[in-house]
Amino acid sequence: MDFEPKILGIACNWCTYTGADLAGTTRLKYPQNVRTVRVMCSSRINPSFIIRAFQLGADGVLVGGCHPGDCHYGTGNLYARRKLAVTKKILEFAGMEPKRFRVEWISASEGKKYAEVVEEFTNDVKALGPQTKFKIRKD
Amino acid sequence: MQNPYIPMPVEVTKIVTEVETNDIKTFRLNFVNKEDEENFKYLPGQFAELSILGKGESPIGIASSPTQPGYIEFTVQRAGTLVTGIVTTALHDLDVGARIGVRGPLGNSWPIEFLEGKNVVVVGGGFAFTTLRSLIHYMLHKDNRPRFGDISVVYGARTPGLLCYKEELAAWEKRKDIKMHVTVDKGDANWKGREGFVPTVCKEVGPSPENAVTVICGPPIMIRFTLPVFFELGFAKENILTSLEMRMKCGVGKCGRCNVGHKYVCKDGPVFSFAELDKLPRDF
Amino acid sequence: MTAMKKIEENLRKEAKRLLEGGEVSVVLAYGRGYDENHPMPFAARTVEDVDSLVFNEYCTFNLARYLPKYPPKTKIAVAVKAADSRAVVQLIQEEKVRREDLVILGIPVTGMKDQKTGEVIDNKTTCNMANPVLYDILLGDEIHGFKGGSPYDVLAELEGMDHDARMAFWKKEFEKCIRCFACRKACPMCYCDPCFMDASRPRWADKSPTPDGHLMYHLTRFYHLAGRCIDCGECSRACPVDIPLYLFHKKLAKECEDMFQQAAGMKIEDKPAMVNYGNQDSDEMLK
Amino acid sequence: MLKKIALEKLGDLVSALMEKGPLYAPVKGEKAVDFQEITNPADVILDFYNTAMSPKFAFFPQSEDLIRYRLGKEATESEAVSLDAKPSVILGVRPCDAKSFEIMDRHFLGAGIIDPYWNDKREKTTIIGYAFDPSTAADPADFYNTLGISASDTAGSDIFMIRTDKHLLFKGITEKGDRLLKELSVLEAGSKTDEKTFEDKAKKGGEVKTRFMEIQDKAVAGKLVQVFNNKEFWEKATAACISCGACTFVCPTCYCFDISDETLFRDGVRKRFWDACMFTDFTLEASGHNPRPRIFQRYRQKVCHKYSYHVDKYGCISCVGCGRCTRSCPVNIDIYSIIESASKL
Repeated sequence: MDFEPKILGIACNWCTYTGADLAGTTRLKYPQNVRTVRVMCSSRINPSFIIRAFQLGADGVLVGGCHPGDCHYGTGNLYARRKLAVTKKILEFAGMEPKRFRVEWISASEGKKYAEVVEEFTNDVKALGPQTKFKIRKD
Repeated sequence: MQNPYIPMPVEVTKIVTEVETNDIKTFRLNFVNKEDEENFKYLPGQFAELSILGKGESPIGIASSPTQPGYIEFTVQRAGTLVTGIVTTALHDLDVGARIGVRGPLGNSWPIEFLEGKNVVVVGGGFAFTTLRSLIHYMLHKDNRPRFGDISVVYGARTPGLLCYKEELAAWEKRKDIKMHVTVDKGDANWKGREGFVPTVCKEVGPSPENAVTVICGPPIMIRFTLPVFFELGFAKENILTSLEMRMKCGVGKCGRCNVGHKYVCKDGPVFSFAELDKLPRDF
Repeated sequence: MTAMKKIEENLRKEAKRLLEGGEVSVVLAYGRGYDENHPMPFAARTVEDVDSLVFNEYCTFNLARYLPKYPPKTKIAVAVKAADSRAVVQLIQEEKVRREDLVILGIPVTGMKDQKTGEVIDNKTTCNMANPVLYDILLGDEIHGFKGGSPYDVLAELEGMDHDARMAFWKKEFEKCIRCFACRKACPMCYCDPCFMDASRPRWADKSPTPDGHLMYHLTRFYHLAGRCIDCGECSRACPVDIPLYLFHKKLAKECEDMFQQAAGMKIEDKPAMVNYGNQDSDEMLK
Repeated sequence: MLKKIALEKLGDLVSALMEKGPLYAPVKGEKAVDFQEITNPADVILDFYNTAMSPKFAFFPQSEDLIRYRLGKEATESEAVSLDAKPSVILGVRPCDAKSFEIMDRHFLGAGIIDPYWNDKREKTTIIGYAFDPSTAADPADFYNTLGISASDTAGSDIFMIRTDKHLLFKGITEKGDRLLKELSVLEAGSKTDEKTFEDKAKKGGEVKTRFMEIQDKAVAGKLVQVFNNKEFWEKATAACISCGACTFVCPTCYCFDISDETLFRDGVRKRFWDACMFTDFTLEASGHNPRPRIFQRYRQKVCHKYSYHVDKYGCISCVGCGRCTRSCPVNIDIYSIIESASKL
């Protein structure tokens, strides 16, 4: 059987989540591997969420926010960019494959971009295989 | 050998919300196994660890009396800071029929033999009335009542809505063999009882220290102001008893966190007289 | 007289003057421990206490750690080496201490030694600077022309590894952790109360020492110190089981410097990097 | 009973012990030496001063499962973890650490309640003590002499091991020890000369000097009660303390633990694990009240617990002077100096 990765999506309420909605309503086809959690702003994401997701068995984490400058709250995603950049460096230096974590700016009108990003990311994660580095093992 | 860390299964059979703020509830628990019930022999003043798997354990004073066979009761206040309060919150979310665990009985009890033949003054404040309720039930039981002298109770809460066990208080008021002095800091439109702080009421009631023992439980601030009243009335420190509160985990004197001096509150306490407390380091 | 002895003498002289004149109510410096190689952090409060002050190459502690616990408006003199002074600057940036409450006694020094191993720590576990970045009084002569390589040289080996090897490396190191929290308690920047590890709602990591909990604890702590860690290396020296935490902190400090063009604790006027954003920030950093 | 084996045959002995069950022995890590379960006989080393962590983990592991459970929609299934420690051996326990087991016994097996987890492992484990090398000076942090322990004290060991130039000598101290010695066919019987050597070496161990002060259990316990309220003293003595748990975790006689439930999805374990009186939340009550919010109060608790309360409750000081707390303290607080200055007050 093919490996179907489990991917956690964390999407900002105002842009990416709405963009994902648009991808759905315009009937774009994209893989179903992403399970999305909505947050009010990408800057609400605590890097521990991402570490925890990997610990609980996520094969990849995709974060979506508004384009810099378009944040609903003005500057939220500018802070988020710094936070997520550091998170990425942490994951990489700890030994996680950097391709398992991706941040994309997707606006409410970019349903097509959303579908493309999900497809591309799913394929990337698929190629990497199951994530075992952080996953909590019960034994 | 009995493993002291493994709880016994119990079922929640009744939940009573005691106060209008909804954060104090009394849980009635029935043992699932008959032999556990028989082994669970306790006296008023003892406590037990209530255990919810997945959440943890919390030490709670037993609010029922051994003279009420068939079940045990615990009155629990929902606590909560960022760091604490998981178990009490989970308890408050329980419904009748839920299965939890109980470990105990633990600790010492109110010294029944010491109290026998003496007049007993019970002083309680707010939610800390639980093991006092157990004691009152125990003393009022018809088999036990003759063993004790006069019983008087001073019980206070901030408002009428914050008094626990309202029905029982009313029933006790009607009895002749117990003198009740229920008071609130501030009454409301429907409150016909006494108004005033517990220390003031104690002064007014003015129990005689002659052959009498005071049993006192309440928030630290109440105890601090009530103690001088009893000293003034002539009570000796040996005859003023209280129940200490400390963070506990194991309940059997092993985990080491509840010690005050060389005493473990969970095992050598929680009941101490103020004379005993005087000998211990001020570390509680 | 050696440079160290001279610093010790100046330290006593200045401490005495400050306490006598009532300029400060406490001098945070170093005192005698149970032997020469094991001095202790020491808070001198009276002129008599001053005789107990010492300074030698084993006085590695970062005294900035003690600053936030004093109530505001307490006048404090604090002895700082280069990295420690950066910690003070960072604490001022984060409004944990006030510049006007401090008399900073700068110690220009190199060649400090690890108490356990006796190794010189300059660029290995600390930021490899010789002179404090901020001080009111300098206790020794400013050091010129000190070179000892970049503080990030020690990263080369780990950076050269592939991801799997690095994961294996950290797993092995974290496995040693006993959760004594010495790293967090020794750190001048770890002043949160309660720490995320103590919070029970949510419970971020297992309370008991499990490898998964260790991973969560350390990675999150690294994140919390990103852009704030001033590379004093105190966490690694405090660790009773010798986990090289400094390597991760150094890596993040290096990356943050690259990405945000700002090193932690260099200037009082700076805003801490992680509560700020810059016009020059680009999506490149997310790649 | 005295037995011996040539030094170069240590590997054979280790293999023989490994056949009996899990063997814990000192292994060299990157920096420090520590007890580990041996998988390769060549890992065992005997050239070490003392381990960084104490051997208490063998009976009181840092984390121990009590109950396993599975949360269901309707009911929670649970099962108590059974006590089934395998008979094991700890090789190379220094005299001060061996003594610590006796002190811990008083707590875990005393005061009316027997701790089943400690008891189970304790009964099934044989301890092979190992004398400090009398030709090496004691570490400046050590003060086991103060607690009446010598570098070749056999108390607490089942078998006591002394190294000579070419041999390892083993003397059975307890019945359990004798039994094991009898079973080990790789050992040769010791001669009269060997016995003499053993005695001589043991005597030499008595000459190793650590830091020393005259203390009497009852006197120091009483003194600390007097000093208890001297806030100034405690604040000054513990001013450097950062309230981490390093000292208590490395200590062979610290036994405080916490119990917590840990669930992953639906499966979980109730565990007990080491806790430290130095942590802020150690005594934090559900109400938010904390009887020991200040660092000096917590450190005072630690010192008084070891040197005063333990004497009152169990009749002995709960410290063996192994010096670990001092060595591992990030800020070099020295409990010996604190006791010393407290006694002088």
